[in-house]
Amino acid sequence: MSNIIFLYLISGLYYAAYLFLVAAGLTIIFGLARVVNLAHGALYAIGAYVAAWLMGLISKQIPPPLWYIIIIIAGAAGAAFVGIIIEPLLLRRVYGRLEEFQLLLTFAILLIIEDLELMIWGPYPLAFKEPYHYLGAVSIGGGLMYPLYGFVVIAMGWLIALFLWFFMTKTKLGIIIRSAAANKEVTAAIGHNVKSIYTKTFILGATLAGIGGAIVMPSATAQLGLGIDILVFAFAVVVIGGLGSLKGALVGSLIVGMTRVVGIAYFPEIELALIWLIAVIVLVFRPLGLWGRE
Amino acid sequence: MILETQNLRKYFGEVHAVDNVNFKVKEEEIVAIIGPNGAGKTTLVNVITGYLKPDGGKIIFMGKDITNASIYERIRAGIVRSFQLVNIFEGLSAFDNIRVAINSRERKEGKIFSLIDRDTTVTKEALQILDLFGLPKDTLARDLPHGDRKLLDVATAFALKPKLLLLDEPTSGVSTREKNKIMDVIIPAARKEKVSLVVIEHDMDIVFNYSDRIVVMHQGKILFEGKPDEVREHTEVKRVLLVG
Amino acid sequence: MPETFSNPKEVPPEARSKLSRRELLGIIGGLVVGGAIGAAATYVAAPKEVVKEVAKTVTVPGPTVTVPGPTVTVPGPTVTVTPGARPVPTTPLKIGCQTFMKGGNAPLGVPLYEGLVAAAEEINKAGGILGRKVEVIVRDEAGTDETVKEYKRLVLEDKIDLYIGLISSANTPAVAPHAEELKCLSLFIDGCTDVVFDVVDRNPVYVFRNHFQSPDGLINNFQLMRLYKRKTGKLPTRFAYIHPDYGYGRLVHAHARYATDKVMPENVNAYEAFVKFPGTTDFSAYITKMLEVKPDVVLSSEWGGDFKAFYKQALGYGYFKAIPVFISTLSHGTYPEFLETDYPEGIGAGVHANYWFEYPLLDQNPVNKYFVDSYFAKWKRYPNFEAEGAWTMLWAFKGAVEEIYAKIKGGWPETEEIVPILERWAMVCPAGVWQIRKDNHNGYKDAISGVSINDPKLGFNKLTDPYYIRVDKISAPPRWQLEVFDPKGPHPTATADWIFRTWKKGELPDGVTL
Amino acid sequence: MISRKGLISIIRKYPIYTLIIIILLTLPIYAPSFFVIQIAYGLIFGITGLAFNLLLGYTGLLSFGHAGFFAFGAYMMSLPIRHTGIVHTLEVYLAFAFITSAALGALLGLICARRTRIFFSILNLSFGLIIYSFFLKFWGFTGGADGTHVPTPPLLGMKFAVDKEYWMTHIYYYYILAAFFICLAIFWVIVNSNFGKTLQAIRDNEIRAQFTGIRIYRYRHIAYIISVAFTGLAGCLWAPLNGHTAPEIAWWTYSGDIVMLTILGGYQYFIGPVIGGLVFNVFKIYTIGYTVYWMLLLGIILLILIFFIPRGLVGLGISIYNRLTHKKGSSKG
Repeated sequence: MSNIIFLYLISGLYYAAYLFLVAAGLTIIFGLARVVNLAHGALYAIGAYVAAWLMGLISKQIPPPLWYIIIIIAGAAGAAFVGIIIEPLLLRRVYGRLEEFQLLLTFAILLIIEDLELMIWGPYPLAFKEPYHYLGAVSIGGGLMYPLYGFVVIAMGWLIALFLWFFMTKTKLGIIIRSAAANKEVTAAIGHNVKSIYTKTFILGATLAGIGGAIVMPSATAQLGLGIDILVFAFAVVVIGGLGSLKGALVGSLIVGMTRVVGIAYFPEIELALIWLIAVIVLVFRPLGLWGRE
Repeated sequence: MILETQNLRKYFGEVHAVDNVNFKVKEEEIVAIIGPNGAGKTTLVNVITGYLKPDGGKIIFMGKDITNASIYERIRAGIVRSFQLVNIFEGLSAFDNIRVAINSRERKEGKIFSLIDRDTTVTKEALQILDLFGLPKDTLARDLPHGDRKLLDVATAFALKPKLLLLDEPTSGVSTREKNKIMDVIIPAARKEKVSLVVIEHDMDIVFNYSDRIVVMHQGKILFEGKPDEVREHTEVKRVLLVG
Repeated sequence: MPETFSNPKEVPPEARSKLSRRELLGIIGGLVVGGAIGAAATYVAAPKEVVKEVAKTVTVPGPTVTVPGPTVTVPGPTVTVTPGARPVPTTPLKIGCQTFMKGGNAPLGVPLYEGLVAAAEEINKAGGILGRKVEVIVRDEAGTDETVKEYKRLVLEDKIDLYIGLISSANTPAVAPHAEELKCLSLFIDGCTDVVFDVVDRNPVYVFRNHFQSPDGLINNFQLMRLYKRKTGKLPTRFAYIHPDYGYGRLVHAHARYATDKVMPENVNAYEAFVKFPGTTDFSAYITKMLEVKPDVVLSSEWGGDFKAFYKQALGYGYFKAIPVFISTLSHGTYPEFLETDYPEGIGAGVHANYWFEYPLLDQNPVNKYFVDSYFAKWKRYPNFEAEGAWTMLWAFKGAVEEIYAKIKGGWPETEEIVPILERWAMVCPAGVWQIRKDNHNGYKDAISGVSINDPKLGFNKLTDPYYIRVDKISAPPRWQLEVFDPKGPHPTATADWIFRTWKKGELPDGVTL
Repeated sequence: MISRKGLISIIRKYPIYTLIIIILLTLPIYAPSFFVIQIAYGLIFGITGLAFNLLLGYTGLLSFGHAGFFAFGAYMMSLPIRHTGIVHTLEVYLAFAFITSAALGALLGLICARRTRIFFSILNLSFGLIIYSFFLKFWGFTGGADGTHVPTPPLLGMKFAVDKEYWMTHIYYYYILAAFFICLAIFWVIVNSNFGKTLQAIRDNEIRAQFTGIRIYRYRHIAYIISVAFTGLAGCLWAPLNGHTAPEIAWWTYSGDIVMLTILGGYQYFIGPVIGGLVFNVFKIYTIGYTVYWMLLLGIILLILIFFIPRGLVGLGISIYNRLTHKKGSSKG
């Protein structure tokens, strides 16, 4: 019996891993620019599409181990590229404006990117062929197997969480971003170009979402509507964990990941509603989320 | 005695912003509170008006203990305040700002099915207050010059027909000519309506020209209180005010 | 109109014009009075108890086609058009089509459009229907709401003469009532849920459908038992299910459960999951749960992009090794090239019990050969059952129009005249013998299921070792849904009701062998 | 009540709005039937917009879950019909939907009336998604993803023996028009009442409102109840017109549509959401019809809206109108 519980735990961690990547991006951007970026789901979808498309092209020519690095770079590059375009061109103009307009702008970007995906990659879902099975599976007792690639995704999630912690606390840019998040005026006063900090942060967030989309691709398909579906779950994570807090995003994604697994296994009827009930309960008792700040 | 605090205390960690203060206001009296920055003047007003919870002591207003009363109850009782950083309804006209206050006073701010424009009594009274304070009727609050915005802040408080009106630096950020103009509006209005005034003020001319009594605060304590001319000669007060 | 503002940073509006009390009353009065006048006008204008005269249905003595003996009617030369009393319009025949054109469901939906266009081009090449060229207008079958609104627009604004389409079992129950009310001849291809003609539209007039769903769930359920018996020598007892959470998934499940409870009373329903559809890309928790309950067999009805995500993840978990027999009713339903060669072999292959392009064998059924060759030539892909359904439906419509035209000597027939012909229409189509039943306007053809095998030459996984069951053995007999089945009763469809009442416990129904 | 002279003075003063009213009243006579149906949908979205804007424009609260309440109202009609099989006159369901939605608003209001800004938006997003997953998942009770068919109900107790097209374009159209005018009048009164002015005060400055003796949570809660109740009412009006209720109308992208149409119309104006509702619905239907890339078109229109006409169509209209009539006067905005 214990290996089944282990399998549940792992599939919960698996879901939490890439959900964290999307949520982390969302919360960093909100932490700094106070903008709720609905287009973040589209960046996840872009990462997925670019990875799926690139792998479809070159998976034959390059040796297997390289596949995984290629996927991550492709996803990250694709999302970062889109980030570089939309932040300075569109988002920068609404930082000072009313919340309604910021939300509406990111909603517009989400719609536009959804259709651009249709234009570029066509109506059908894109999928990889091999890499997911290349790593094969490991037996975990009781005749049960678990794909090694699952561990890769989970490891990727924790690694990036670690990197983010390191980046935010130890590197110069990280500290500047946090200081700008705390107080824009002071950061600008001591000579930092806040505008470029915004762009860099947005690209960091976009890259995270892109990687999230890319690493899931081997085990799933890139299809339209991907961005819209993942977004609402990323919102649940960010709301539970607290807007603007990376720690919150990590714990939030674990909570949502585990809730989904428990829901599917034992309460199939209310599996979907369960996540949102938790979000509402958290918001009732801790309006700013577990580690949110105003 | 309209207001009396009995060794009122409010601490922010080690900082004793209000340290066992016994502050008294008589009916129809205009009291000025002066003192260097951080003397606890604004904290005292915040505690009296319910914006901050006290850490100790009592507040007696017209014989009733209102130490733990809610903001809503204090306003119903007649304690109203204005703000140092102007707090007015930016998106509404000066006329509407006043009407909202009057409606709230008359307890009909929640009436859903009574058109505000058809309420002639409120309109008439609002217009009177606008004239009293010399404010234009239709310009939006946000478009008013700084002086008028300060006046509107006080006028909205005034429209609640308070018994005790606490003003937090009503003339700050305004030229001296404007300062006198503002006080020449507020003081007669208060006298006419028999409202006792507590004014936090830095400008010594204003303090000495317009107040009945002056209370000097320093590091959370009342250093001295008395008539304006007594305060003027008081050596200790001069040292504190000069050194600060 | 007084303006209001929510935040000072916004540009301030012009000083608003002051509204006097009189004007205020005037406006409110005007608005309310205007509404009242409008309502009164409707009350007076609308005729109350006058029932609009419905055209008398034309009964035409036509040849009844004996089903078992297949008369081969290859789509041959068109009938020569002689100008009759009512002139045949020269304007093109506008066909409205709705199907999934994008997203996870496109691999099933787009072939429907392609099959329809292939048939339309052949018909136009052969001179059209009674000389009228056929023109197809296609719209994306998005959510149920957009589909209903878009259908009304096709009928009312684009003024289509004929409607062919619909994939989702969520959309046909929604559109059918509107088709009857708007009196537009609507030939559904899929959206196969029996609920349409058993519950929602019990006496259909303007709505027909190429096939229906109950045989699909039943034959694939029997195929599960058959493959398990072939593999282990005994019948399975522990069943598990994973379905998309909408009409199709729910009814495949219902029929499978009714049949299994009858045939094997001691079966165990180990786990049933209904998954949000479309859009679920992470099945790891569902896979884990199924591995936990250790079922003998798993019946699924997942399909399209979501199904591909499912089976790839399942491969990683060694799911197909742990589960003795797995079948999805629609695994091979999308266009054949969609299911790549990494799909496991030797497990069940479901094609919605309708059609796999290699069967009936091309040399035995010239209609199938003609269809597969012309479809591949045009679209460079092999057709799926949706393409075959649309293709057959348009040829059936052409045949019916030409048959009634020959009877009434002239003029383009009214829809009310075409309907009785279609109601007893039978022909040999690419999938074999196909016949529409008068009482529920459903198309009937024998059900097919099979086993999965990789074909390196073709480059995709395909169906082999076909398993047939005659359709009348696994669906309710004629008029059952009108005379016996109670829509408000406990059973979801007429077939479920029929199984419950007529199948004996512990035995296979007659006509079904494992 | 209004003298002839008064009526003429109004027409002279507001030519555009009187023109719109006349067009709306006479529409079914000359317009193609599909267009009339879309205008009926637009009027219903207009009511939804007014209810939504009571929160956004007048109380400063942006909800991202109003599609959930809209769907709730629609289901309050389709569920009773589905389970009892009896089809009462529409007013029964409108009352039922209004009361249950008001109760829902009262319940949820307890939670979110104390929140503002982004926390209020996300809280409502969660409510909408919970409603969506309830309608989707409980297959037996709600019909799940397939939803439920809504037959044509009798209006004011009368059954009309006419075909559906005529019923939609003539009978039910005027019924919706009457309901629309009544809701418009009610919202006009609410917005211009003491309560409406108090809401705007709360929106502009919470601290000042508190220190003027206004219990801000109570009035926000009341505004929330009114908004949810009328959104539910609009949902119930929508059900017979659409003929079908499916859970996906509760999905959050439809809440995005409600926000979009309100801001498209101009949420700074009372009439903004109505114009937004009419224009948005017609625009969305005709773009879906003519291009597969309708989301792209919608996105671009939104960008134009945000950057060039932040004050919406009504704001644009008024500035053009002012520029035309007061050539010499400078006009801002």
